Amino acid sequence: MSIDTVENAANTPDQPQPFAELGMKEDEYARVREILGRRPTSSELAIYSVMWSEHCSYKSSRAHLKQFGDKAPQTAALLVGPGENAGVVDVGEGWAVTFKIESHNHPSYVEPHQGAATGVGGIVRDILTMGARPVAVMDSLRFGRIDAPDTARVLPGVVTGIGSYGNCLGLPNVGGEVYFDESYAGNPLVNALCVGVMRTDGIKLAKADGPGNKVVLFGARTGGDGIGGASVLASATFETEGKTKRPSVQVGDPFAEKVLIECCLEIFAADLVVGIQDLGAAGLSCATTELAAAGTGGMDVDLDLAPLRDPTLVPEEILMSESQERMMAVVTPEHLDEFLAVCAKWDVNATVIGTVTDTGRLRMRWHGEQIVDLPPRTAAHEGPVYERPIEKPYDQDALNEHDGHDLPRPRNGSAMRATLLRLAAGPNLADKSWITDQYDRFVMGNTVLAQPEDAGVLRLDESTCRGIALSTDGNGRYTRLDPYAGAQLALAEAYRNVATTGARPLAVTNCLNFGSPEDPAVMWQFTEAVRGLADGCLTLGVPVTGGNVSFYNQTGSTPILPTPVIGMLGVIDDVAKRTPQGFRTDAAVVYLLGDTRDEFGGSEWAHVVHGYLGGQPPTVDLAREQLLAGVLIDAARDGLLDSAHDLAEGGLAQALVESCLRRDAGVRIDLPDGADPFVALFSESTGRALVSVARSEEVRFTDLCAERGLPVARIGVVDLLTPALEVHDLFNLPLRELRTAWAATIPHQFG
Amino acid sequence: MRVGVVTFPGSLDDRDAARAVRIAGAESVALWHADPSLHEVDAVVLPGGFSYGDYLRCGAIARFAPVMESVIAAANDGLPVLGICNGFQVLCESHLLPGALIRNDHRKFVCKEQLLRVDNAATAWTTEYREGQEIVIPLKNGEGGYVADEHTLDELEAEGRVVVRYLNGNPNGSQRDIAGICNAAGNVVGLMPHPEHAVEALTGPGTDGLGFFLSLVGVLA
Amino acid sequence: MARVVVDVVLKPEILDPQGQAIVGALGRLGVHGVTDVRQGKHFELDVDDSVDDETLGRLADTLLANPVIENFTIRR
Amino acid sequence: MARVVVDVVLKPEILDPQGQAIVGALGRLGVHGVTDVRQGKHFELDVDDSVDDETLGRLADTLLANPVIENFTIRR
Ligand SMILES: Nc1ncnc2c1ncn2[C@@H]1O[C@H](COP(=O)(O)OP(=O)(O)O)[C@@H](O)[C@H]1O
Ligand SMILES: [Mg+2]
Repeated sequence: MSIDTVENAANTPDQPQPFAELGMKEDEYARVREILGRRPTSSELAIYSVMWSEHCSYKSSRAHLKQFGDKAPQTAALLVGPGENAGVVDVGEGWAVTFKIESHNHPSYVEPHQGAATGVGGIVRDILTMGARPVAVMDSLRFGRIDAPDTARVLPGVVTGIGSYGNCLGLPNVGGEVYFDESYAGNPLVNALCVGVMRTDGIKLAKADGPGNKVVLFGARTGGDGIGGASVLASATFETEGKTKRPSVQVGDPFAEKVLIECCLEIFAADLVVGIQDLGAAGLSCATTELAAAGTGGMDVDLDLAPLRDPTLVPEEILMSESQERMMAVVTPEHLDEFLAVCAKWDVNATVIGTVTDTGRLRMRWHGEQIVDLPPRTAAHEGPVYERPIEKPYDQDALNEHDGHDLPRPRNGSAMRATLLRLAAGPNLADKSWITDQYDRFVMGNTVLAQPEDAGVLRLDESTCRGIALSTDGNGRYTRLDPYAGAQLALAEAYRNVATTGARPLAVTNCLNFGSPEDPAVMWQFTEAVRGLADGCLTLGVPVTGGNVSFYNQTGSTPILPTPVIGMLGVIDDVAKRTPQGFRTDAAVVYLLGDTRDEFGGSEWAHVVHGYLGGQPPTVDLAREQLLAGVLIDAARDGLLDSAHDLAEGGLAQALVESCLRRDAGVRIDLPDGADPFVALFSESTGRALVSVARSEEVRFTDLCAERGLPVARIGVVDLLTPALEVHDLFNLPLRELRTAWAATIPHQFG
Repeated sequence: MRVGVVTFPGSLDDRDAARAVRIAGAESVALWHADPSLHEVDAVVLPGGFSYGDYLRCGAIARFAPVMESVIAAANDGLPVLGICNGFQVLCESHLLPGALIRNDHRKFVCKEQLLRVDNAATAWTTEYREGQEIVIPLKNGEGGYVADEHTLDELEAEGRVVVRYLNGNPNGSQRDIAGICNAAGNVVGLMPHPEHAVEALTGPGTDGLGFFLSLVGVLA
Repeated sequence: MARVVVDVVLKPEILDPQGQAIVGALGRLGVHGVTDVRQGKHFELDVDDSVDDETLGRLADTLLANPVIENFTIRR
Repeated sequence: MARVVVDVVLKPEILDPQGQAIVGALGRLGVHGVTDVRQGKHFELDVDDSVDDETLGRLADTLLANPVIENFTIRR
């Protein structure tokens, strides 16, 4: 087999190269030739093609994502912003928290179990790479119709994949989302979030500093799996000597990752690395170019030394392989023995494969020949940037105009009772415990709140009870109606969810799931959503710390509903003061906070009852969100709240359902005088929450609201002795009947 | 009083078990799978998790760890040993307890707050409870179905060696609703549910699990 | 060097939920005539010729199978 | 009525964490001479004589094995 060396490349400038098959455009290929002053070797072409893929280079999104930095609110809490593996936030008392959400959509469609499992594995390594101990995961999921045959294939596999990987790592799963919509049928969304904790002085960065330092590849051996996974179009890889095409799915080994985590944490504790990077998308290509680009600038690598699972792999394949559970560290020669000893203790394979240099070049050898010699920045940071054409979708105005005001509404108590039951039993609002009971939420012993609470709450420090709260939210229907507002609505909901538990929102991560960036209408959705999110974050004072963009989520030419998913991190000084979701004290007074308007565009009611999408999403009022959050946080701190639950899809009706069913507590509701009962129950106006307050705290609580100018309406009383949801003059619904409807939907489909 | 908590590669609830030991008032001592020494502990907890990934069979590979040889010998000499979840599986694979744990009958991992009844309040790990006491502690496993041949099951029942039983529905297909058993001497107990996740009101369903650790402390005192 | 195959199956008296689930799925798939399915494990070992039958038997009996619940067969 | 055996193994290029874990354990157990282990699934089916090879093949391909990552063999 012939090796394409640097020398050979210089001598054979006209040899045709399969750049197009690797997903590279002609002008991109020309730029590589210009950078190198010759044609690339096939290994160099492999590196550039994966590093310049949409997935790794953000070429369609980069110009827009800049806004997150340009409009970032000033906050002392941000220790590391976008650009590293994950952002880091100061949460006080010397603790730093790092968190990020990432997609694994396409692999999860091809092989649901492994796709979702390796999605969890990848994001956990990103968090670990920052120097943190991963402490929890969350998963935000979207599937096609619940009764579609393919959903029966995809959903259970995704759930076992997330469950088995996260459970085996010993990471509690503390929240997420599950939605069903036809648009996701050929494109399920699997977004995984991981959060990690470290001391503020323990942050690690991905850079190869210090000439003479050793480059160590450790963890699993490199195999032929996942080749081409990174580059959207790179499905046709090197067909060397009639070899069958390499599989594009990766298989995860959570046990290997678990020992890798413990091994890395021991290495960090002993301060044995100069820089560290995980191997995810684009594998070795990405790790070597990024580490070198961020450090002294050069690196020499002997690829023959990379431990292989499959000895037939050629250098191009080794460079592109996305085998899981691998890491790369830069270690000083003095610390090398100690580093290798920790790896040996954990039975983790570790091999020195290179050295840091100050040449400004990434050089690789194979069988004694030079096969790569390139300036690493050009691959890692100077990829192409596209200003893609942007055009409002042709049907956007019509969609907004047809607001569904004439959709028939239920008029009497029994019709409203039936509507409430139908929504609660609908796939999007139904009980998700068939899914979440497959996830360990107890492990580590620091989970204070987990699903189905509004946000997951974790204790960080056993001595002070300082903790964090996390929520993920996104609503594709709202975003389809108005992507600018839709992104802000997702942001507002995540913010509200965190505040509902009593935590102060601090920072944001996001996963932007969209169709093809080559479609100007999708690009319009994308840019509007990014603008909305950046503006919203500025107003709310919560910076974007990182995230991920997933394009090409479409079936044929039909894109998914545009789905920005927002992850919000909050901090709470004392987790013992967190507010849970469910009613729990007899005779506690129930209040509705905020204003209710007639807002049904994109609502769950229009979707479930009429299969309708049109009009405008609910009004965004970020100032109101801040006001509401302030009251929820301060009231929690002062111990005024027995329960709090934010209002979202399904409105007040669904908030009541969930607050009652959490602990089987009944409630008697009297809707405000003069309110249209249908609007009061089912509108999805934002900036609202449902709370219950012990009689003894009533005055203090209403005084607090009055002082802040937050509208508050007393709408009922908790009744522990009568297990029913009663709405005065309209209906009475025994909780047993309600639970049966709400809990049956998902098990009925998936057994 | 020193209680060892073993860490195998893939152990997950070792920190939780150590915390429970501390909350009960004893000192927790970390034991490492590759180190045969028990470091003069007065009791051992084999925690939950996925030792060695549970890849072959749960607990099958851990059973051959150097530390287990010492644990097996000491247990046979009367050292109190509590195996939780994966630890229970290791105890069965080690033949310190009879039977085996197989895939849940519904074939899914299950994580829930589980109602249990303490049927034997005389073991080294259960004296704090009353016989017949009902408690709630978390259950989380994929392979928690207890099986043994009829003869063994009858023997366990006859000798009062069923320590805890599932109430309110069998969550995994365990024969005779068995959630935990002990050896004939009562010093070795295996449990599928996780008492170490129910030792603080803040992070568990309550504190019903603390009794297992307090019992040990009482017995050793 | 030889390839040795060890198959491990649950003892007949032990419930096999996975096998039962497959039987159920077959019915829904419209496949008839499969009356029972049992699922076990299949191991393929690359073994030096120096490894004798007794060692292999011990390996299967102590590690690959749990004799409390499983039976095994070895094919060399 | 016949007993049909279907063995399902991961494709050679796919990572087999289970097999790797066993190889690791063997070393610690002091068993030498086993250089590689791959773990797969073993199914024993009780099948009416009316079920033809094609049906069996379809069954293995759709239900017993995941053709994205696994290969299978059928022995009748
Ligand atoms: N939607 C986004 N918002 C903010 N930052 C983003 C977004 N998408 C990507 N980024 C940032 O761009 C950088 C590169 O992302 P990525 O290639 O996904 O990192 P990795 O490969 O380490 O997971 C990261 O710092 C990431 O946080
Ligand atoms: Mg990364």
